[in-house]
Amino acid sequence: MGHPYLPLTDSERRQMAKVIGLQDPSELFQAIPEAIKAQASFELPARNEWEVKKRFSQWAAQNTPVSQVISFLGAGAYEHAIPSALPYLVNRSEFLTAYTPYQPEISQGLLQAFFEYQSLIAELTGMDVANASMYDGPTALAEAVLLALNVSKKKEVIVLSGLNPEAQQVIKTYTAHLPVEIHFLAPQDPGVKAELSSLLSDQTAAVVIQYPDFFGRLRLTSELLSLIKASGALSIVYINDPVCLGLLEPPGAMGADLVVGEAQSLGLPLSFGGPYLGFFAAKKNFLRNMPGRLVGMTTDLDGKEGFVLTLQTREQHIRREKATSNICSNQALCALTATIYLSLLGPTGLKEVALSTVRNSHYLYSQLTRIPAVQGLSPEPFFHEFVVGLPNAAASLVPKMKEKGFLPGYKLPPGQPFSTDAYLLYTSELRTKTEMDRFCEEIERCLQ
Amino acid sequence: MGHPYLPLTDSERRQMAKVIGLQDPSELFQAIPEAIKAQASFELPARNEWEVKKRFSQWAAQNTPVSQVISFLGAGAYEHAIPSALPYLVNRSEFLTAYTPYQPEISQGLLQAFFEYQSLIAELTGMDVANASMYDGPTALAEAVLLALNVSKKKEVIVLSGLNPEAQQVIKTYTAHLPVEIHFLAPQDPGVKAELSSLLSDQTAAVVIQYPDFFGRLRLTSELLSLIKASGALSIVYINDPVCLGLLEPPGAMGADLVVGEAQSLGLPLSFGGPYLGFFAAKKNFLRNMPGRLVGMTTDLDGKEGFVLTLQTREQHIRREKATSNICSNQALCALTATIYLSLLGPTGLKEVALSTVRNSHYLYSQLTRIPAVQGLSPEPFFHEFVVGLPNAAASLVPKMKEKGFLPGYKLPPGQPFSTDAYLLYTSELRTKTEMDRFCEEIERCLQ
Amino acid sequence: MKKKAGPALLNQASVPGRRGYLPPVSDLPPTPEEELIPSSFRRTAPLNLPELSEMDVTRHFTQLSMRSFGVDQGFYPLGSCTMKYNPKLLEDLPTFPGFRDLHPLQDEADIQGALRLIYEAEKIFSAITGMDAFTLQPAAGAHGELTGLLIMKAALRDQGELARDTILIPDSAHGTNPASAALAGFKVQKIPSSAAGIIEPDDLKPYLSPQVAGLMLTNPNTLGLFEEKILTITQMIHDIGGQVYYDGANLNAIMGWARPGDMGFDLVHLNLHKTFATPHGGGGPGSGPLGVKAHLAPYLPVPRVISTPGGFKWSDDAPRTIGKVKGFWGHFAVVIKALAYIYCLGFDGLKQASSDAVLAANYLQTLLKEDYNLPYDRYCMHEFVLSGLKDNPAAIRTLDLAKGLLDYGIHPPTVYFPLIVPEALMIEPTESVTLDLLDSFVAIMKELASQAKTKPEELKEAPHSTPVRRLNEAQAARHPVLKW
Amino acid sequence: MKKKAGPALLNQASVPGRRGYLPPVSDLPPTPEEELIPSSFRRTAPLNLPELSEMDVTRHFTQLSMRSFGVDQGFYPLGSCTMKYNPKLLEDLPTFPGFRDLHPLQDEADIQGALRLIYEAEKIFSAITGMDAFTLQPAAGAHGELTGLLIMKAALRDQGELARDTILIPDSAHGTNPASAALAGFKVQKIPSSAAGIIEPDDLKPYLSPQVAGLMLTNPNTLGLFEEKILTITQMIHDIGGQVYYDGANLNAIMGWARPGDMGFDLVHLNLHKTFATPHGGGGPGSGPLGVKAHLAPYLPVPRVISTPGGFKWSDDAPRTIGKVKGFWGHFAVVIKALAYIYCLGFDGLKQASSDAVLAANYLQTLLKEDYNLPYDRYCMHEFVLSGLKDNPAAIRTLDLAKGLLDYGIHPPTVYFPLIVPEALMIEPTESVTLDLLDSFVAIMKELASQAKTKPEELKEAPHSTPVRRLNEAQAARHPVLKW
Ligand SMILES: Cc1ncc(COP(=O)(O)O)c(C=O)c1O
Ligand SMILES: Cc1ncc(COP(=O)(O)O)c(C=O)c1O
Repeated sequence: MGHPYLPLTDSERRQMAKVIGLQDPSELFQAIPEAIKAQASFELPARNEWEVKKRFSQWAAQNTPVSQVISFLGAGAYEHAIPSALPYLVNRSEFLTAYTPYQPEISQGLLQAFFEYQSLIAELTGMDVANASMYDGPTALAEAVLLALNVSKKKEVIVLSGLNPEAQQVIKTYTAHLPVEIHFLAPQDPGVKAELSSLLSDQTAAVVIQYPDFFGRLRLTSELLSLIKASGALSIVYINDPVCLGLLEPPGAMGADLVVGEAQSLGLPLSFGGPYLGFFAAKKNFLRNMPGRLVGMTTDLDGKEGFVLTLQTREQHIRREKATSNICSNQALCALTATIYLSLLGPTGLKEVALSTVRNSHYLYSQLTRIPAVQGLSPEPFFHEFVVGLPNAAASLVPKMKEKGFLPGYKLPPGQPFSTDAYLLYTSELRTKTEMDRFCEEIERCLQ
Repeated sequence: MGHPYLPLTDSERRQMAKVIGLQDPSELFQAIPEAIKAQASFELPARNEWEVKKRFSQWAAQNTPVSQVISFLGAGAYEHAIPSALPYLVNRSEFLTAYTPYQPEISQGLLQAFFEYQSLIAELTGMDVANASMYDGPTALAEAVLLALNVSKKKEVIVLSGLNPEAQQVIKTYTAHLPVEIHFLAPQDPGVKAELSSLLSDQTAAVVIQYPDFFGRLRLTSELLSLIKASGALSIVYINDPVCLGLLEPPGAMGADLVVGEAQSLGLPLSFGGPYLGFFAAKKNFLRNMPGRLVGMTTDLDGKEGFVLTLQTREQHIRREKATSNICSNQALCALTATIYLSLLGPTGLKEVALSTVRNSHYLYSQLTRIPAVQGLSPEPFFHEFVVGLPNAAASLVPKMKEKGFLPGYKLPPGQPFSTDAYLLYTSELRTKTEMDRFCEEIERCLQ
Repeated sequence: MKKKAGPALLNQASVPGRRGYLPPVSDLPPTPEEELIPSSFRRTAPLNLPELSEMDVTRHFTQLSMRSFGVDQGFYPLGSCTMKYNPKLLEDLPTFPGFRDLHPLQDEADIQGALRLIYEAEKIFSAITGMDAFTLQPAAGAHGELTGLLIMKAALRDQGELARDTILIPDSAHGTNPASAALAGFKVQKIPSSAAGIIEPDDLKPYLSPQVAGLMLTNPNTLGLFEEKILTITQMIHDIGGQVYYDGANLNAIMGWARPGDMGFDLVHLNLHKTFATPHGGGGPGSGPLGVKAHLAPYLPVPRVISTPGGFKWSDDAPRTIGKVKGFWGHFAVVIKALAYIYCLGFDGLKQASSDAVLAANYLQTLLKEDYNLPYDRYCMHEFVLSGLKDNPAAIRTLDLAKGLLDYGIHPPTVYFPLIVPEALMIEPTESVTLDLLDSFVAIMKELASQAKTKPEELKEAPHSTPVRRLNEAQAARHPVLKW
Repeated sequence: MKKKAGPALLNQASVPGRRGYLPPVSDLPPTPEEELIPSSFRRTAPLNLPELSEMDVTRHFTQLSMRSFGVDQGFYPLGSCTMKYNPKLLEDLPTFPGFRDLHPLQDEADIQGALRLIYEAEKIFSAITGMDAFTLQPAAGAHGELTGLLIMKAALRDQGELARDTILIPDSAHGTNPASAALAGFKVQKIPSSAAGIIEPDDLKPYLSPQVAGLMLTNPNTLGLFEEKILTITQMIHDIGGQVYYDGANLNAIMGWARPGDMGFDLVHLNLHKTFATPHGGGGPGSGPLGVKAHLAPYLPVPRVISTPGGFKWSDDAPRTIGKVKGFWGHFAVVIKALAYIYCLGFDGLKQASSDAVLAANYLQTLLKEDYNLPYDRYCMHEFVLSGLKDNPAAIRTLDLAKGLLDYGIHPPTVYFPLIVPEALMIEPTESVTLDLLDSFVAIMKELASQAKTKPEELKEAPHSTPVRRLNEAQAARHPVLKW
C-alpha cells in the first residue's frame, strides 16, 4: 500500500525480504502463536488527512473554549496571553522531534535550553537547584512528599488547607500503599500557625503549603517556615502559577526546603488539562535525592564549554529499583516553552502580567462585593483569585451567565471550607474593566 | 523606549552616540531640512501584540471565508486541500527570513529548491526551461507578450477568447504605451480556428490561448498550435490551474513556445488574491530573453556539485535599462510552496486531485442541467469549471443561496460571451456528492 | 575570535531595559502595588530574569535548535525509543481553539467534543491491545507503569493479599519497570533471560512463590525478540494468582498482528510518543495510557468518561478507584495526535507499519551481522541488539562507534542497553525508512567497521564535525554546575 | 562515502509507488477518465513528478533549510535590502481563516473586514509618506516603480506631452529604476552624483530639457546619504513640468522624521518587505504599494476601495485609470503583516526604528573606517558604502571579504553595488541590532582586515566552513543546466 506514513514500497519490501531470505515479510511474525494472531484484527478504515482534520474540527466545534467567552475560571489552570514567537521557536523540528539528549555532541542546543530552564526556575523560586521538569504540578508535589519521607525516614506529613484539590488527590494516590499518615488540615480561619504548631512533632517529615493557595490567599510567611524548620520537618511550597513570582517574594528567600509546582501558566495553552509542566526546585542538600533529569555544565576534550545530562546515577535507567524516582520521559518541550516565555517576558513583562492579574482581581472583588446579594469570602490578602458567596443563585447562575458569554469561575464543592454557594474567580491580565463591569451587572441581574 | 522590535536600549544608544561623537542620535538627522521635519508627524499610538491580534481577528471575523461555506467559486483562484506538512516546511525561518540567495555558499538549500522548482514546472508544462517565478499569472503573461513582441519585432498580438479577465486587463496595462495592437478575439462558438486563421498574418507576434480557458473549455490542440507556428507567430499558452496538468496533455508536448500562468492552486491559500505565484516556461531558444531569475547547476572549487543564480546578465541589476524585465523580488517562497506541494502529491496525488475536480464538475453540470430552468452553456469539453445560465434568478439568487450556506460561483458579466444570466462554477476536490445534490435542490427551489 | 560560536547563555546576553514582549495589561487605573499586596509578601530582591528583545530570543533559540537533532533532521535508529516520523497533521489538530483554549474544569455541556475524543481514544486503544478499559491519565510510559502497579496493589489490598509484595521483572527490562515497582511499594525479583534471549518457563518456575504479585514484561522484549512461550508464561502467573503487566514500549512490533490482551496480559500501558507517532519533544511530553482487563477496571483512576443518552459525562462513581495519578485528565493534546495517527492509518495501515518496522530491523540485522556480533542470531522483531565489532584489534568500543556515526549525520542507536548484552548497540529503524536509507546506514556501519581497523585513533576521537567534542561527564557529576 | 552530504535532488530520491499525501477525492462513482475528458486532451506521456513519502519530503526540505541562512540565523547587514527582524506575530495573522480562505471574487458583503484592512493600510501609508492616495496592487518595489511610471506615462498622454520621453536617474540608482523606466517606454538619462555622493542642483541643470518626464530618486540615496538639496531638486523638476518619483527602498532611514510627500515627491513606492518587516522569503513575495499626490490619483489602478455609509465597496469608477497591473488586489497577506508591524510600533516606534537604524549605521561607519576606505566621509543615514581595505598589500577583494564573513556565521553586506563605488561593500545594519552584535561585527571586520595581511591566501580561498566552496559561476552561465 502507498501510504504517506509508510515510506517502503511493495517492491522495496520484496527486495528486503529476499535479502533476509524470506518469501514474504509476514514470515517474520511466525514466532507469534496462530491463536493469538487470529484474534488481533478489528474494524478501522484508513482516512486521509483531510477527513481526519474535518472530524477533529467537528469535535473541536462541539467545545466552547475560553477564548470564545469571557472567563473567570482558573482554579489550577490559567489563561494567559501567549507570545506569537513562542510556538515558532518551540516547534522547530530539531526540538520537537528529538529524543532525550543522550548524545550530547549533537544535542547542545536542547541541553543548553534545559540548563537555562533550570537556572530560570531556580531564580524564580529563589532555590539552589531545579531539575529539568516533572509531569505536572500534582505529581511533582507527590514526589516532593516522597522525597521528604525518604530523606527523613519519618512517617507523617501535614498538608495545610488551601492546597489544590488535584494535588491533594495525587498525594493520596502516591502514598496510599505506604505506612505513612498525611494530615490534611481543615481550613480554619485564622489560626494556621496555631493549629500547625499543635500538630507539628518530631514525627513530621514535611509540611506542604500552597502559595498563593487554591483560594488565592497569601499565607506563606518566613515565620511559618521557621516554625516548620524548628520542628525538624521539611517545608514544601507548592506553586500553581509561577507568574505570581513576578511580584511575590520567592519561597526560597523565606527559607523553603523544596519548591515545586505547576508551570502551565508560563506559556502553555490550557489544552483541556495537559500536557502541562511540573517543576521541582530544592535546596542543594537535597540534590542527590531529587527525582528527574538534570543538565550540568562541563567541558569537552578541547576545554570548550558544553552541557551533559548529569547525576544520572539517581535515575531509573542506572539505579533501577533504587532510583530516586521512576520518571523517564519528562516534559522537555514544555520546559523549553517556559524558558522561551520567561526569556520573552523578562522581569518587567512578568511583573506586568502578575500585577495586572492582581489589579483585576482586586477590582472585581471590590465591585462584586458591592452587590448586596454577594458575600465576600476573601478577607485575607489574596492574589489573582478570590472567593465570593452567591447564595440562592445555585443551579441557575452558571447557565444564565453563560448565555451572556461569561464563565463565572469555579463552583467550590459545598461545605469545605466555605459554607455557602461559593465561587472561586480568577482574573487574567486579559480581562478588561468593561468586561468586569458588565460581568458585575449581569451577576446582579441574575441574583435578583 | 523598550520595545520588542527595537533591541537597542537607551543606554546603548547613548554609548553609541558617544563613539560617533554626538550628544544625541537625533543630530544624525540634521541633513533633513527643518521645514520637512516639522511636517512629518501624525497620530498613531503603539499597541501591544495582543491588541493587534484582537483587531485583526475582528476584521477577519467580518469576512466569510470559503472554508465556512460550500463554495463553487473559482474563476481564477482555486480552493484546494493544502497538506499539513507544507506550512511547517515553508515557514522554516532559514527560508522565510532569507533574502535572494546572492551568496551561494550559504544558500545552497534555497538554490537547490528553486532549481527543483524550475525542473518541476518544466516537467509539468512539458517545456525546456522555466524561471524561478514571476509575480503572478497575469504579469507573467504580460511579460510573455512583451517577450514575443521584443523577439519578433512585430506589432500585433492575438488573444483568443476565454482568457482570464484579470490577465486581459494586465496585458492592456502593460502594452498601453507601446505602438502595438492587441486583438482580443470575440468568443465565437465554434470557429476559433477559422477566425484565428483569418486574423493571423506575418505581422502577428504571438497568439495567446488559455488552457483550460476561463470558462473551463478545452480548446488547445496541436493543430491550433501548428497553425500559429506556420504563420511565424509565437504561441503563448496561459494556464490558470496547473493541477489540471495532472491529467491533461502538457502544452509543451503540443508545440507551445511559451507556457506561463498562475500556480496558486499548487498549495497556496486563497488569501484574498495574493501573494500568488506566476510561472514562466519556454522553449530553450528563448532562454536569454526570459524575464526573472534562473538557478543553474555548477561545481565548486573542489568539483562538488552546487547551485548558483545564473544568466544574470539578463537582469536589471546588471543590464539596467536593457534588462529583459525589471523584476527583482519575485515569489520565491511561493515557488518553494509549489515545489513542496508537488513533492507531496507526486504524479498520483496530482492526478487524483485533477480527476476529482473534473469528476465533480461533470456530475454537477449534468445534475444542474436537468433542472428545467437551468441552461447548460458548456457544450464543448470542459475541465473543472463550466457555465450555466440561470435566467430570471438574477439579483435574488446569490443572497438566497448564501443563506443556505452556498457560494454559487462567479456571475459572468452580461453579454460577453454568454447572453443570459451566466454563472461560472468551479468544483474542487473538496466538494462531495451530498453537497452538490443539496446545492442542486436549493438552486431548483430558488429558481421556482 | 571564535568562529561561529554557540549562543551565549540567556543571562549573559541580557541587557537591562530590553523588552521581548509587551503583554496585554490591565486597563484599570494603576493602583500602587502596596495597596494590593502587603509589602511582606512582595519581592525584596529584584527578579533576575534575562532582558532580551524578540529578535534576541528568536536568534538564541533558533541557534540552539541548529545545535540539536531530531527525526526531521535524519535517521534516528534509537532502540527502544521508536523514533518514527511524526506526521505534521498531528501538530495542527491540538491548536484548534476548541481544543487549545479549553479549560479542564469547564462544564460538561461545553466540552462534549473533548469528552467524545477521550471516549473514542479509550475504545480504540482497547481494540488495539485487546483490553477492556483504558485511562488516559498517565503522563508517560513510566507513569502508566506506576498507575498499573498501584492498581495491582489496591486490588491486593482489597483481596487481603498484601503479602504478595514481589514483582518479577526480567533482567533485560527497562529501568522504569523496577523503579515503578519500587515506587508502588513492591520488591523486585530479577528473572534471567535464557541463552535464546527470552524467558523460559522452566527458568521462571523457581521464582513462583506466594509472594509474587505479578510479572512485568514487554513483548517483544528489549532484545527485540518475541517471547514465544508467552501463553505459558502468563498462564503460570495467573495460576499462582498473579497479574501480568505489559510494558507497551514495544507495541510497534505487533500492531494488528497480536494483542497483549490475547497473550494473557492483565494490564498494558501504551507509549503514545513511541507507537503512535507523537513527537518526543526532546524528552517529553509523552503520554502513557493504561489499559486493564475487566477485573481491574474498577481500580482505574477517576474521573472516567461515560456515554449517556444525554451526552458524554464525567463519572466519579468508582469506590475502588486508586484516585488520581495526575492533575486533570492526562496529556489531552498528545492523545489528540495519537488518535489522528491511528485514524490516518486504519487497521491495515497499523498492521503494515508493524510489518515494515520488523522487516526493516531484520534487513539491517542480516546485513550488519557480517561485521558486528549478533548475540541472539534469529529473526528479530522491530529491533535487535548487536554486541560490538566482530574483528576488533584496536578495542573500539560501542561508544566510539556511536560517536563515529555522528560525523555521518546519523543519530546513534541506543548504547549499553539492555544491560545483559556487553557493548550493546540496540538498533530500531522503525517503519519510517526507505531502502536507500537502510542501505546507506549499512554502508556507513561497514565503513566504521573498517575504520576501526584502519584508523582506530580517529574513531576513538570521534565526533569531529559536531559543535563540541566528547564531553567530560565525570567532571559534570563531580562538580555539578546546574545553573548559571 | 561522503560524510553529511546534502540531500539528493527530488527526482533522484523518488521511488515509484511512494506517496507523500493522500488528497481528499471525489466520492462520486469513478467514471472512467475517457468519459470525462476526450483522449486527445489527456496526457500521453506519464507525468514524471517525484514520488516520496511525507517523511522524505520533510527531511529533504528540512535539510535544504539547514543549508540556508535567514535573519533568524544571524546578522544580515545586506545594504539596500533592510534585513530587519521579522516579528513572529506577523506570520500568525494571515493564517486566520477569515483572511487565508477568502476568495478574491467574493461579494462585498462577505469581505467587509478585508476591504477595511485595505482602506486602513492605504490611509496609514499615506500618513507615513505624506501622499494623498495609495494602491496596494504592486507586487514588489520594481512593480511599484513600473506602476508609477505607467501612471506618469498615462498622465503625459492625457496632457498631450508624449514628447517627454526621458526619465532622469542618478548613476547610484538601483537597477530596477532604469529597467522599470524602460519597461514603461521611457528613455533613461543617467545623472552623475557629486563628489559628496549626492545630486547637486548644478549638476542636474544640464539635463533639464523639454524631453524630461521626471526624475527617480531614493532619499537617502543608495550611498546612504541624505539628498540635502532635495527641495531644490524637486522644485527644479516641477518647474520644467516633470514629476518626481521616490524609490521607497530606503524609507527605513526617515520614518517619522521626514516624508517624501513633504520633500516634493509626486509618487512613492514602499517596499513592505524592507521597511515594514515582512519577511523576504528567500527572494519574495514582497509588496510594493504605490502612493501618489492628488493630481495623479485618478490614474491609480482599479478597483479602489471606498468607504460609504453602507460599508466598504469596490469602485471601478476611474475613467483615467491605467487599469490593472496585477491579478486581483495585490499581496494582501503581505499587507496584513506590514500593517500589524506599523500598529505595534506606532508613530513613536517607527521614528525610533529609523533613528536606531541610522545610529547603528553611523556607529559601524565610525569604527570601520579605521580599516576600510570610506569614500564619502560624513554622517550617513541607514547605510553606508565602504570601498575595500585601506591597507591591502595582497590585493584582497571585496568578494574575498564577503566570503570571509561567511566563516563567522554572518551574512555579508551587499557587494559591488552601487556601481559608482569600486569594490563596494554596502552595509545596512537596520535597527535590529544590539550593541554586542555591532561590536562583534566590528571585531570580525577588523580580524578580516588583519587576515588580509597575515593570511591573504586563506582569505582568498574563503569560505572554509560552508557546505560548498566558491562556485564556478562562469561555468553555470556558459553551460546552463537549469533543470534535472
Ligand atoms: C521498554 C521501555 N519501557 C518503558 C519506558 C518508559 O517510558 P517513558 O519514557 O514514556 O516513561 C521506555 C522508554 O524509553 C522503554 O523503552
Ligand atoms: C534601492 C532599491 N530600489 C528598488 C528595489 C527593488 O525592489 P523589489 O526587489 O521589491 O522589486 C530595491 C531592492 O533591492 C532597492 O534596494
